[in-house]
Amino acid sequence: MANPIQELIAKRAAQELREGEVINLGIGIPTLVSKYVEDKKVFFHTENGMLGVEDVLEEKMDPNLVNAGKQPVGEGVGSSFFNSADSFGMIRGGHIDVAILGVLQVDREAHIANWAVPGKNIIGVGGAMDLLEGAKKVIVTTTHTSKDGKSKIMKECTYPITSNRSVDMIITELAVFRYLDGNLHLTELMPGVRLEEVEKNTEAEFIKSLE
Amino acid sequence: MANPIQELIAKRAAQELREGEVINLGIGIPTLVSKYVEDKKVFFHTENGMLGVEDVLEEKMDPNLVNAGKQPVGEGVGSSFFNSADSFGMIRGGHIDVAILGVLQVDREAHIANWAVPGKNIIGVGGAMDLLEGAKKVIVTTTHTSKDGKSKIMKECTYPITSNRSVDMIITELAVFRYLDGNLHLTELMPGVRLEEVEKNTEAEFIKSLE
Amino acid sequence: MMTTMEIFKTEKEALATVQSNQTIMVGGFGLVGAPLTLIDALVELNVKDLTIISNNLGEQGKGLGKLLLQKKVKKAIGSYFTSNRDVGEAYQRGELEIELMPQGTLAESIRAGGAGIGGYYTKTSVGTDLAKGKEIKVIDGEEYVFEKALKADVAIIRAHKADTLGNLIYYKTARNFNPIMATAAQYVVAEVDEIVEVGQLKSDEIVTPHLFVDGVIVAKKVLTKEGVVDNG
Amino acid sequence: MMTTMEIFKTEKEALATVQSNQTIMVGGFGLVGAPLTLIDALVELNVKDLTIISNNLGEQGKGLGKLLLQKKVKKAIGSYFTSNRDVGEAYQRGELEIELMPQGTLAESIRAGGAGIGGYYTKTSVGTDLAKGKEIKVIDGEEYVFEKALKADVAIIRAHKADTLGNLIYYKTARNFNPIMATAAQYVVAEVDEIVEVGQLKSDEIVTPHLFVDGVIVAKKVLTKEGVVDNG
Repeated sequence: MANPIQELIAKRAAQELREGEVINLGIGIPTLVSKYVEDKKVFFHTENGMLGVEDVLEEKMDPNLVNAGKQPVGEGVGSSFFNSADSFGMIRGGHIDVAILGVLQVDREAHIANWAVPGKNIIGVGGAMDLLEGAKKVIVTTTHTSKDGKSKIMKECTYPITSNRSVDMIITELAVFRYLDGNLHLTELMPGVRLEEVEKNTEAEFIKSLE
Repeated sequence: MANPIQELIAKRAAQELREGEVINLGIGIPTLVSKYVEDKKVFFHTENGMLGVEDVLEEKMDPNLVNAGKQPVGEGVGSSFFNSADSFGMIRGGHIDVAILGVLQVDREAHIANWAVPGKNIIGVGGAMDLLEGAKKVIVTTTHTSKDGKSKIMKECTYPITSNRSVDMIITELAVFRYLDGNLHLTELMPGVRLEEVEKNTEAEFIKSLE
Repeated sequence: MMTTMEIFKTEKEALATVQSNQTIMVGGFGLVGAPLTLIDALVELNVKDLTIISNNLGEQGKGLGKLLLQKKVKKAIGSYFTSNRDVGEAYQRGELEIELMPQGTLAESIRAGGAGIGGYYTKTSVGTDLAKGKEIKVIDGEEYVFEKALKADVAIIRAHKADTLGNLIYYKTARNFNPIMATAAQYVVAEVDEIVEVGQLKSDEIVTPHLFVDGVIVAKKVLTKEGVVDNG
Repeated sequence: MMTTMEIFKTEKEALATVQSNQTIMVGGFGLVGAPLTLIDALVELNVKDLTIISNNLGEQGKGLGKLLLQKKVKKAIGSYFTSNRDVGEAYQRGELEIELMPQGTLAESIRAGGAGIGGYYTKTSVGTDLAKGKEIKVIDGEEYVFEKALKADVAIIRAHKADTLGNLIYYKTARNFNPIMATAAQYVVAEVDEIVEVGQLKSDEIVTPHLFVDGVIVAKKVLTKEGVVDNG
């Protein structure tokens, strides 16, 4: 069932991708991005060991051909398979152009937290830390607030951070932020969103740099 | 042109190999060993990136199919190719059963010197150090003395050593030595060789353990 | 490996040497590329206090998840246990030790173990809780964290085809951790869809050369769209 | 890599961005698997003070041996220079710096460079002259020597076939250092026997996925039984 907020965010993220880029999509909203690349030729990499991931029709699903979210995927022409050490060599080695990731929190220095919640039984990190170290550009796609209405764009992450590296861009259903020169810049309001809404729902300070 | 001394040493070395073993052959006398394995099924590994090396007839030689000595070789049934990092992973990781190597010198602690001669323009080490660290068993094949008649089995190597690791066995045209419990043991005289000849031509102390 | 590769008829024979307190690598990403037949055999063995190195501990009650429920796992080393909630519960009850690693670090440490590398430096996890207590080294002005190689007594892996020498090829994303685990254990058994004659696998397409493999067995449990089913 | 792979008509275009003082990885084991066309183009370039990372510096007057004779090489990093006696002579005359590494360490350092590993510990060379001045670390009771990753500005490599995306496969032992060098440089050009349509190389047999490759060119110089000859 398509969630219109998630689809909106994914569609906006897809606009950031450029012809020929190699993209790694995280679990959740990022996975939806591939639907919106249209006729741009980009290449999707998945950390379990494949380059050339495509969407797949249900009748063609193969249980042994999956992405990092363990969802069945398709195999584009010119795709290739490799082991997990080689796959993370590509990630850490700087060979992935863009990683699009979900987060639990992101702070004013664009550090993200997306792998652990203190006191909860979440014992998993997966490839998130590697992608943050290695991808040339990291885009965060997230709802602006959590279910209880609190801003996910916070002064400081209260959950454990995923990396020292700041992400490059944050896309929510309300706005687009870029992290430049040590500051979060609000560069875009999503269609129909007023500045006050963004201000009200964003805990971290940001600079207004609307284009 | 077959050199009978070299052939004799190679033939004796081949007797040490056991069915199913994976063997890496160095340059020089070791390369000759493959001729003498007869119907024992062993597998030759070469560090430039191949498992399943076989001898090749001249008319079938392929300039892009070579061993570590850059000599054309054949491709056995079930052979495989891999890159040099993976090949040395096999070596360092302990996946090679036996390495047979040539030496310039070997000392009473079975350390070998085979990669450098002080004052001479020899600037190469190749895979020798890796093989000494990684191979489960190392056999040295060498003429007993150098061209000027000096013993190659010395009290102490005067050339730079190749590894801290002691080799397991030394095979020359005069004798076979094994390194056990910190001592060189003379375990075998080559056919027609008298003990005195070995004593005269061996500078390092050894224990007589003839079987 | 041993010098002669064995083709096993039963999974019990294939795992005859497994003992309590051993470290066992298990291939797969979730159930994809996991050696489901050998995992079931492991569950049946009368052993305990195993250390399991695997990306996940299967799913709830499936794959390695069964081994966990039998309390045969002392410690799990992997990157993502969230998908099996039994893991978190066993951990909270103090019945299970966990060593959580970034997925790339897990893969690299296994590769290092197989390739005779003692340890290495990665930027991954620097500045995070997972780097706490670990050595940091500055290389060319950047911080890296030291990670040690991982090795195991036994690796059970999943491949697509084996030849009778033990050469292996893999199927699509069922490759994942399997080829690297094949290099990093004393004793390696591969579960495959098919065993073919030597020469049937092309020398340029072999992913795991036979020198890494001690035994092979044909899979009796396979992953299908309908879940895990018995094979033939 | 750049985001779009280029198919070059001339080797001069392929190397248009190469500059003096750069570090260049060159594939091959001797002349086997060496990018002979691109090496010849490198010889023609008006550049100097190059650092060359390659197992050998070709043979006397052949392959990289030509580049040496032109005095364009400031430093050579490799494992075996004995087979080209010009190397020793240039070194003795003080015209060439040499960094000699065990072959496995050379290969591993290149792989590390491509895989985002800052450095690693190997037992190889411990206790020898090649470990002098290097950090030693004891891991599980054994001594290891620290080795740093190697990276380059440019890699010129030799493959067998490329598809139009830049995926590569290799020919027999001409594979050697080529796939790892493809991962470890900012700019990677592959010289190949043939460029085929996308889809012609099977997804399971591709050795170098296209994300590593910036450009390809069809080989004009090839190694045959009769030596290096012009191709067609």
